[in-house]
Amino acid sequence: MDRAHLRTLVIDSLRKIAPEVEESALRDDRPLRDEVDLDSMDWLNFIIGLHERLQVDIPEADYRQLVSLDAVLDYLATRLRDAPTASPPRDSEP
Amino acid sequence: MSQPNPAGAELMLPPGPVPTAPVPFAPELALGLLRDMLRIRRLEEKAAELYGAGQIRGFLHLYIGEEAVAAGAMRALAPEDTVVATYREHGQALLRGVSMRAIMAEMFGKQEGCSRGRGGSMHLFDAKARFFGGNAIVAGGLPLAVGLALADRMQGIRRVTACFFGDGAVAEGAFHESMNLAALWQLPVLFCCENNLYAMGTALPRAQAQTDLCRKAASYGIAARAVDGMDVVATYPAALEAADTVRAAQQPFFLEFQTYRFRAHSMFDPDLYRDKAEIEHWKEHGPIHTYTARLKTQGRLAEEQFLALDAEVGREVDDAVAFADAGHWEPVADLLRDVQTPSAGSAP
Amino acid sequence: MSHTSYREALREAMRDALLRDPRVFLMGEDVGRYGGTYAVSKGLLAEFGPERIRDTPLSELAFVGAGIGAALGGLRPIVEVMTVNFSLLALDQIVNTAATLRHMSGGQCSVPLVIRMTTGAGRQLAAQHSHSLEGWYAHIPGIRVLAPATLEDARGMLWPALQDPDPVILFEHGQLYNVEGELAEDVEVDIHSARVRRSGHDVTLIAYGGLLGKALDAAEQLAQEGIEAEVIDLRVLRPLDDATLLASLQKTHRVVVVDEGWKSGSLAAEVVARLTEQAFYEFDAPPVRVCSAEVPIPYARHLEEAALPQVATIAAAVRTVCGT
Amino acid sequence: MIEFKLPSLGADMDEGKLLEWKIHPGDTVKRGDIVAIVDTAKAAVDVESWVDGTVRQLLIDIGDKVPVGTPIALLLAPGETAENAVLPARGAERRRISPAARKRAGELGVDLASLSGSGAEGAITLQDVEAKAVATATPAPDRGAEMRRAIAAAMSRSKREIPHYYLADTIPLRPALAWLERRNAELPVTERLLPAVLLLKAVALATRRYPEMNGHWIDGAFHAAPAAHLGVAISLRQGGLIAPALHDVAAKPLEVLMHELTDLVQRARAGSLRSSEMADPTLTVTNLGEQGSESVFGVIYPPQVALVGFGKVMERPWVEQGQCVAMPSVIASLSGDHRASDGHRGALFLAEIRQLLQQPDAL
Repeated sequence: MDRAHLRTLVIDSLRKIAPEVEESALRDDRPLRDEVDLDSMDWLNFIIGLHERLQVDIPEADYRQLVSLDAVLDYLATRLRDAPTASPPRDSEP
Repeated sequence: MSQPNPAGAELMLPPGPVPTAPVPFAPELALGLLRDMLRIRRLEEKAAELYGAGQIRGFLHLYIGEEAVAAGAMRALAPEDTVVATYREHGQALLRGVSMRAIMAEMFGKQEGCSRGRGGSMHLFDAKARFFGGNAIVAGGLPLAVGLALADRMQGIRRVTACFFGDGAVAEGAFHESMNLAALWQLPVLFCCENNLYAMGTALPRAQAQTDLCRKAASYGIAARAVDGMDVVATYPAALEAADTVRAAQQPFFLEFQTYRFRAHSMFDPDLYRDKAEIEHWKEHGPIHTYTARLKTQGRLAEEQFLALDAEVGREVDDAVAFADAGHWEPVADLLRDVQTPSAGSAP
Repeated sequence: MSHTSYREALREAMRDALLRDPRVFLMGEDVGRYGGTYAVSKGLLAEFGPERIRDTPLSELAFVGAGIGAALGGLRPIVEVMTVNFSLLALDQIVNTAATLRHMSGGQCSVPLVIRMTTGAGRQLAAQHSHSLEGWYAHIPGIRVLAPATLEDARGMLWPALQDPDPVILFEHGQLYNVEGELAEDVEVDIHSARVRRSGHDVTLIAYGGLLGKALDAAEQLAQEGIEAEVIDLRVLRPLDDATLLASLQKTHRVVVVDEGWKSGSLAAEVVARLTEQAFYEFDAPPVRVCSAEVPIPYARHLEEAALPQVATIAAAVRTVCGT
Repeated sequence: MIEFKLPSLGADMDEGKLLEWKIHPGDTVKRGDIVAIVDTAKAAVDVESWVDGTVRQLLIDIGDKVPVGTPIALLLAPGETAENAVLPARGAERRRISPAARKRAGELGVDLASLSGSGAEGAITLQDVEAKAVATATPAPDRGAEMRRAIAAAMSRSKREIPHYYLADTIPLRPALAWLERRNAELPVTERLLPAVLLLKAVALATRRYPEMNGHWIDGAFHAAPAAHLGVAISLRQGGLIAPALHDVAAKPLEVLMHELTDLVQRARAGSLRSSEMADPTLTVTNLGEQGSESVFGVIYPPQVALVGFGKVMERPWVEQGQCVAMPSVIASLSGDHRASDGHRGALFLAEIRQLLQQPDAL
């Protein structure tokens, strides 16, 4: 999955939380939660969305890495590379 | 006058014998009066027939039997005189000069009628002939006639206002108030009372304490006279004399025509209140056949002559019916016309 | 301008008409020697003589009918009936003859007659001399019904009424005869239109005749409370001048009609019905009528007052429609 | 016969617009079933039935806007049939609207249902319509403006009627957050808890000892609520605020509360709240979360009598056993209605919340 495609998917997930988000207006290097105005519930739902879409589980401890959209994309890219095949179903995860 | 009628009262019979005396009139007048009476008679017979056929509606009050009154009275009036009549006024209107065509068209409700179809049988008008209507309120025409005479008096116009009304009107306050006013102001009104003995179905003795109507007029100081209303030989000279008196003296005159209608009050009337025998007695005094008989006896009228005259009148009637039939219904869009004079404001 | 009274204005109007047109004459009970029951014709007999100032017997039916006949005969009669109550004795002539002749004759016979009569209560004259039956006459097609409420109309309405080729009835409210004020020399008024007597934008107050003054008084009172009433004088009770009424309603959207007649079947009802039919969607509050109580007018002063529309009841009605 | 009337879904609601019927004539309705979806100034709300019955007739149409209290449906009570049903006396008459007002409203596009009448007997007059037209002429009537108007009305009323007092207390959260972190680390993302749930639960439990904070002030008297239905202030992305109820918070495990909170926030933002959620919060909690300010002193939502605010959770200098340490903490505030409680009890209430949050595993 290339980065552009990944970005599209992430923004799509964001839009589920914040429908008003405009892809072009989003600055990839800025603190994401300020940029999109996500409270903790929004953030949780965003993480849940990514999980459902990409089958990537993001531990709470990793939240602090996800400061900007760039960081989110980096993080996801790394996680997807580590698990290149489709992730197993959630209930079989550790 | 002593046989009981169905209402329990006595028959009211003609006061005298059937007249047989020679007709004293010059030939033209003599035949003219016959023609006048025939015109009324044939017009009304046709009207009754057309009423039965549904071409004439509303109230239709026939004059049949009383023709000698109108014939005599109208001949006595001058063209400038004024006539106010009742709802039984076909005869007066016709002899006053309203054409048979206009009368028939009016009865049909056509706009060619003398009142544009707004009046019907009861409201024939002709302002040019100074014929101020067919008034269908009993005695309603009397105050009007008094006023017309007052106008003449105040304008210095010497003419007669002849006001026709029946014996029923005598019971109305308007009669007495008008008698009083006309006498009080000495107005030139010729009060023509057509006493046919019935106010609709109420016989005169059942309505009036004093059945001598001349005495009522006399009580107001008005000269009064009764005349055989079935005999044109009597009505004409009496009317002439009365009209001349009014014109000359500029004061009212009360002329009672003792007459009888052969038909019911109106086409709605089953005529239950009087005895057929009474009607038959009066029919012996029928104004047309007695008069015709006298002329014939005198050798002044041949049967062919009468038939020719009658045929001529019949043609006039037929022509009037054709005219009325061919007349037009006034457009409903004109419904509100003639309520107020147009210049006086648009809304009725 | 000259100082005059309603009575004098009426008299001056008749005098003027008698001078201007030899066809004009006055006829009625006690109009001559007595000088008129309400002294309206006082002095006219001496000036114009008994032919033109014609006392009649107490025969309303006959002399009103004679007036109709005289009008038909070419004159311009002014017939005075003492009060509207007595005019009922002549109702047959007015309704069955005067109003119908033109129509029944297919337009041949117009009746240029003017009938004057007193109307209304307020003088403790009890139930046979106090009623307001103008509405009855206003019901009849073929006659024009006028109600002069001002000196100007008292002076000015008669002449155009005499020019009208059809019958005209002039109602003079008994309480107006003594009203005094200034009047211009040359008065010219029409007999077609209603007149706005006071401008306002909050409510239309419609009145006529004897109650116009009370309506105006009520309007003054209401103005101090901040309600500006437009007061309309109907003047012509038949045919009604709908346009003036509608124009005012379109401005104020509220209507109170004041009528000394009884409410049931009243002229006020007619006014309200017309406005409602023609301008239902202009109403911002239900129209209200202020009429006489449904009782023959009583003699006792306090009861008579209670039976009649008063300034206070008019003002209260206005407050109601204004929602205050 | 039961007249089902449009319920009031909050002090700031005086009308609603029918978006959808969830029932049809003949349907059997149980208490709690959704009857209709009604749009209020704040949100589309699912209106629940509070009775059992059978739908006899629907009285308004989709798109109709009617005042609170207007009968919108007729239900047959259990045991009633169409034949023996007795129609209740009509409470709500046809609204009085002057013909002129009706006409003008048509011309100006003013929705008459949104007006209250100033004329005689409450009739809507021309003036009412024109005033409304002027008021709405400036911005096009949109949800945001409507909501601001509703908030303005409710908050103005609160500030006008409720004598507020304010208290604040800084609450250390180290044990609570540590507990939460441990717990969440073991769980998939969908099972994780937010700190907000702990705060809500603590507040709810605290009302058990301080019931005067939980209830309503109605007609000059306080009415304690039997359970803590916490109004959760949710800011909407398009602007504005809504505070629907999370029901019976004290009685529910944290996991259940987390699920319900997630659902409530989603539905609040999607505009599909339930009428009971709108109508019955007993105590509102506003939680500014991580993005907010340090502290908040809220305005009480009438007729409630208190509002608990939580500011941003952050590390603050903290003296612990004579040592200054960095301590994650939150400033909890109480806005109290002085008619229903006093500062002393309010302080004890905040202290109770603080105590409860020190033992997260007991929450």
